[in-house]
Amino acid sequence: MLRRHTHEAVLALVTLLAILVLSLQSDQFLSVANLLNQGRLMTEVALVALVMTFVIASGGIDLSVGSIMGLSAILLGTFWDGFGLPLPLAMLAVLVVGTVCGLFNGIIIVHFGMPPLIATLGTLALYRGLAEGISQARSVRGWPEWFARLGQGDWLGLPVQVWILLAALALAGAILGFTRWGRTVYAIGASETAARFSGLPVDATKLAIYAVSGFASALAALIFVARVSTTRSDMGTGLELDVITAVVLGGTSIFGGRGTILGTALGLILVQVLENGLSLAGVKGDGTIVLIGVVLIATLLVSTLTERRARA
Amino acid sequence: MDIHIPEEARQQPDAAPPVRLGVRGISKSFGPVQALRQVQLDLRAGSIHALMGENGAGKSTLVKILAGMHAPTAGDLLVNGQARRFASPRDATAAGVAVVHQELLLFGELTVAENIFSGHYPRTRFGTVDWSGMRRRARALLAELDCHDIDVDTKVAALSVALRQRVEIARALNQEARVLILDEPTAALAERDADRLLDVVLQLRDRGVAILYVSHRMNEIFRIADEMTVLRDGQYVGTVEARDTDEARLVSMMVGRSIDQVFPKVEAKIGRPVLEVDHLCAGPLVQGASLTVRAGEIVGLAGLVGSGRTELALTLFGITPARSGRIRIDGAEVRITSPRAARDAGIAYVPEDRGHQGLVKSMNIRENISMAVLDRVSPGGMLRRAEEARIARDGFDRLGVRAAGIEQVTGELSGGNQQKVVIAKWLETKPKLLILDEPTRGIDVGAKSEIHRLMGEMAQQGLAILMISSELPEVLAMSDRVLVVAEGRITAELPRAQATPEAVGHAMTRRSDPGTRTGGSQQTGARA
Amino acid sequence: MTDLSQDAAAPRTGPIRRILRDYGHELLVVAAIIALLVVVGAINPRFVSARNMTSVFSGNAYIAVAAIGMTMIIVTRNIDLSVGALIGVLATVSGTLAVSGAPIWVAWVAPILCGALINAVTGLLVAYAGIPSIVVTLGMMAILQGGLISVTGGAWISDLPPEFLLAKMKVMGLPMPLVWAVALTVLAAAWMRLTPYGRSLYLIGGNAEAARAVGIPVRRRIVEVFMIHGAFAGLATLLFATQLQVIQSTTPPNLELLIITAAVIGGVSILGGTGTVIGASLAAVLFAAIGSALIFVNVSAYWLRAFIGVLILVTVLFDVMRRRRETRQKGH
Amino acid sequence: MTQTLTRTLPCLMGSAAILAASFAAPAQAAWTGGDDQPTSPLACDASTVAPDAGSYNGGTVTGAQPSDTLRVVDVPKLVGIGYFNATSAGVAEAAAELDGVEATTDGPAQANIDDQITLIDNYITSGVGGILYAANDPVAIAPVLRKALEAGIHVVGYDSDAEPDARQWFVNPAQFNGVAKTLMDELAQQIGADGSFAIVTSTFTTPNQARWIAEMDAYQAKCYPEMEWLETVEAQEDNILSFNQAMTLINKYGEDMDGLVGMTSVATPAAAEAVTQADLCGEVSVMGLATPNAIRPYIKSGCMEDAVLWNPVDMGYAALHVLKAAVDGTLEPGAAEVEAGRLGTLQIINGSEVLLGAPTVFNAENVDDFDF
Repeated sequence: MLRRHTHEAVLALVTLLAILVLSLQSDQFLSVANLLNQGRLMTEVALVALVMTFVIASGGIDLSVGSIMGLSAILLGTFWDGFGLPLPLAMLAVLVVGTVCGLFNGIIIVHFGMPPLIATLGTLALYRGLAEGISQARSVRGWPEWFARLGQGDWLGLPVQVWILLAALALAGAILGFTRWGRTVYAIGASETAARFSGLPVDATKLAIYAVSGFASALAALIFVARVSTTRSDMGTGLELDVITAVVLGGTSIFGGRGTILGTALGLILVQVLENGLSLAGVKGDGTIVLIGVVLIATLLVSTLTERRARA
Repeated sequence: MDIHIPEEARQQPDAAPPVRLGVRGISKSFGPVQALRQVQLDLRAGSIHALMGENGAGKSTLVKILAGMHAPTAGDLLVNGQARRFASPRDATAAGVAVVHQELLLFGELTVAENIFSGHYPRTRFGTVDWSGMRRRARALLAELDCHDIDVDTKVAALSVALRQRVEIARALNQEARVLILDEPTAALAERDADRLLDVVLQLRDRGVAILYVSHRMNEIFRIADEMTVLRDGQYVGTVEARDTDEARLVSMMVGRSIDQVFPKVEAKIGRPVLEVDHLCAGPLVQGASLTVRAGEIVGLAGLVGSGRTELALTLFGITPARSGRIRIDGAEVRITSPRAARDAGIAYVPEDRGHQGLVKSMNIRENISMAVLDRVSPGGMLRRAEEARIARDGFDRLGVRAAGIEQVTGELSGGNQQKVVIAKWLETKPKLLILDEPTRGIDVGAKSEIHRLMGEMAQQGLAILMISSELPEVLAMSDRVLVVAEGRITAELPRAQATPEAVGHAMTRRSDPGTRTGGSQQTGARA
Repeated sequence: MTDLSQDAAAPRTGPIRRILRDYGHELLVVAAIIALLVVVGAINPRFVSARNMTSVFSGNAYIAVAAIGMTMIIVTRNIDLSVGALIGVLATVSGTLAVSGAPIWVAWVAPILCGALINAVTGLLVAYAGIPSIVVTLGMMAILQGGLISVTGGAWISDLPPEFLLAKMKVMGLPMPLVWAVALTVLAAAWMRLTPYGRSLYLIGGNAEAARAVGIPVRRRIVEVFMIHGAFAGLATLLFATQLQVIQSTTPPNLELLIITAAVIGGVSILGGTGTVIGASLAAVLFAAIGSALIFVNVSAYWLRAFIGVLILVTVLFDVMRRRRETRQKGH
Repeated sequence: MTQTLTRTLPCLMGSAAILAASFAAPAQAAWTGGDDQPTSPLACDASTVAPDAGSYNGGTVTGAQPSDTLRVVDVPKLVGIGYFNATSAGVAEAAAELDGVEATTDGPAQANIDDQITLIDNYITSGVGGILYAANDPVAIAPVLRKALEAGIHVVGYDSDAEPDARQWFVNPAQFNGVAKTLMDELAQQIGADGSFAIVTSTFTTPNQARWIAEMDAYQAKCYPEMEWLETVEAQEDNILSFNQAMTLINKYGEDMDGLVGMTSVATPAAAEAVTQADLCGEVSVMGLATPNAIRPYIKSGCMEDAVLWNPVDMGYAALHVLKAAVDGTLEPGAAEVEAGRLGTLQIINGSEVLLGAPTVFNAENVDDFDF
């Protein structure tokens, strides 16, 4: 058990250590209000990272998530304000568009055999370009109260999006860990050919993963728009790097075949704890970025070396 | 049992060719695992030395030590009588040792010429890579190997396995090797290509090259080798001269006991037709194939590499769906568009390339065995671990997989045990037809006979088996009926009684014009 | 068996086909640049004026130079996401030295050496610790980016001595960045094509295991390639940071993606083992030409990124289809 | 042959797509300022209308706890550009002057709304007494600022505003229409009332720049109808990009362009550099917003006549003074003016905006008097 989850163990230790040290630096750090608030702030990245775990575990990568988020945000404004659709319908339409964007990634990767890194590098530019082109630099504001609650309100004492996040976390964890689809993802990541020759639905699964990645990005866009109550075409810029950092820090192998939702959750928590805790301890933002870079490399170094020793 | 023949006994006073490479008491351990213990052998100029042993006996480790890729923990390598250390492949090359590795170590995106000279480029007088000289010399080298049909400017990725092998040998020759090591060079070759290769090896021997030849194929060994060294479990068992030994003795040295029957064919009751194929077409290599396989019957599918035999299997299995033609299972027509549809129709396929297609090597035995029946162990999508483990244990026991348990990672298993896991996986789907593609390739003799025994048992239980094999003896010994494939069609059907090597061999080449075939068979010898 | 008539019949690839095959992608980018020049030049002749051509060919020179190193990295089947941040750090190093009164040549050499040194760390982590390069460089990017702002506090460097401003100098009437980019591209291309060392990068990217077997010290070489790439980043910095009289402590957003995109559109395969630096440099010119053309034909810059995206997708799509056909040929 | 063809296709298609789109896409949409607010061009002559103090429309802070030292965090749009280095220097200067005030500057590395919001949120949790901000997006930043007000934290903006009710006061460096008038008048003086000009801005979405351009558009239509507005291009907040874009504009229009206007403190010196390198000093005038240090060489070399900007050091300085006054209760809703240390008394307009004053014009005479 431990041998298979060395990385998660290392990571859990680092996270605990970070929490311990940081709580000594600031009284507010471990307060309930702060922790809940951190949950609110990390929701968008976390939602996308959960799905990215599937993408990377299947041996792929999706760099276009930030751009899909930007495009979705812009389209929400266009559908609602421009076309005059009722807001719930506009939200639904945006989720569909996000899914279609993801599906398009999937199609060029699966059916045209493009390497995922390059395919999504292309769509990263394409979707962002569409967002900029469609928005023509206009923002849409004045969202109704009920919509803003999605990003700013509470429900049963927890921020609304934290509920969504918890549900997504449980769902992703269950699917990757306990279902046929999760097993299929791992098999594809470890050896796509062998998975195909075992009669597993390789193409359909990959298409679905990229489509869900697009869906998650669109959902994150809805929550983000609700949180900041405006739409901008530059929303989600650089999101892909934050997401990949969390997933890789969480122990998902960039070559596929390995990774857990638990690891990704720990990775997300560690990054958030560092950002928040260091800020509360009076470290400036740029110092925090450096430290996250160091932690990323150091954690992977430790777990690679530990594993290598365990194997020797 | 020590069959080591004393040095002096073999020495014929004036004819003894010099020892080019001497291996003296070589041991190698990886952590606590002792991979090689006290191995010794002599490679002499103008002589072929066969290295034999079951999988895991340490052959590849020895080859890697001689290639400079591993450093031995103890022992000496003598090059022309002087002790040398090979700290890197470069040292081995400098000492005149060249290796043709089992998994062809080539650069697919680079041209044939560059592959031959990779790492040892010819230089111009300015010290830069001499491209035109390189192309010229590459052509000359290939001509020496009787290989006139390769354009030295094509990418290696576009060549067939047989031609790639030729490129590897040309690379070894270019280094003016005095010692040439060939690690299972014919494992991936059809009979005919293997023959051509053996001719090349003999030619090199006549030029005075000392050759170490690693192979499982007894007939090849006895055809070319002057002496043989056998390893077992990393131990040096002994060295014998070819003329003093026979197959049975060699096998007993390898497995440590005597084996009476390598191919224990059991008779099974042959029932109604399970698979009926009518004018199947797909891609360039399946051109209107028709065949029938009955319950309890083992049908051998023979043909040259590139004849379309694997492609036929891939079409039946839905990897490359049929363009036209009909497939009936148990009399009912089925459309097979994917491996999943094939599985649902009752077709199972144990593929040719075990490491890539058969297994997910980083996953354990349980996960591999359940892979083809995942939907059955996950009603509603949720995996039932207990059910999965039960199924895996069943298959594990039934096939007699030798491993620490069902949680062992399959990449750590020997070839024979890996193959058993793949077969167990497909038997779990309760197939009506089992297609076995090269079921014993690269598997040691012990495991080979076990697989053959299993095939017999499965046939007895009423399974229809279609077996593809490049080893004619295997096809002839195991099949109730032999079908010969050439150019995508079934060109001959021979009942067991009539299936002689001559008849099958003749049918394999019958359709094509022999004159163009000599060159052309190479070009088409590709895997899709 | 040996038969001379057969030997004569051995298939050969003629020199023209060989050039088309080896440099097809590069010729293609040239064709695209020429097509763009002709069409936009017809719409607005000022587009092909000497002055605008100078801007087009030298404006993205630093991207071309950085893309040379990136091409080498990608050829060995690695990637570097930290190069944009690295260029920012090196610019500050160079500029600080230039205003500190150190000899100008020190300010010029320092970024090249620092680039190599910083990337040596990356290379060591990739080659010896076995962490995938995409992860190491993601971390390095954060460290360099955050570190730079921590140290400088975001201050600009101004009052640069005029003799430091390399990019403003001219050689025989040609702008220095253009001369450098051409010279470095030709040198690097010749090096990668004509030296065994250069070829070894293709061997490593094509099949690392096989490269080891033919005697190439793969790990050491990967560290070296990262260092060479760092030195090219240093050279790119010199062209980048000396165009104006001030040095900003941030680099253009997504600079690393632009450099990777140039390498990819230039024909280097992300799967390793193919591609030349000439293509990468030409792609950088193509970007500059497109950026300029958009202004000349009055296309809203809003759509620029969408075009680049389509360009990447279409280029790679055709590359993938070509490869497929080549591999299928063997089964004809 | 087919092989070469398929290789040629992608790039040709790429070029074709660009050309096709060139006919489909309009060069630029009408200027709206990005927020669809109406423009209010000033009168063409020098007559000024006294700005209206209006009634207070800012937010209110609730539950503020008085404490001995006031901890203030200053969150600019981004760190790493000269302009905001100057504002934070002003904040530091005021902090040194005022008793019991500690101020730090911390901002995102890129002008990213999410990073800025997260940063402010963390400072709310850590319990600062006051927040100074320059918003990357007026609407996006509002919720977190409202949260700060509710947590008893005093909030004052500068440079770029948020929605009025999300902060108490805003230090307005200069009114949008005032900046537009100064820029256009200076430009007209240099290139004539029938000259042609182009603009280099950061992005079309950046709020201040978008509003200035909208006001300039309106003012030009009203007062200089003969002037020709050639086009506007984006160049981020990036030196090199600004330089390249300016160069391309020069190449495109040649002698048909009389003036180049930089809308950011980054774009203006880059445009001056482009004109210098193109040897067009005196033929193409460069104007715009810029810090004196960045444009000093060009003014000295005679390639640039003048540039417009308020003093960002003063702006940061004033912002902290206003915050301190709000904390101390000396500045209350409805006030018409506020004391700001060495700057003296500043006027309050539009309900809750503190007007820094008219923009300064830097030229050869006064450029050496400033250092920021």
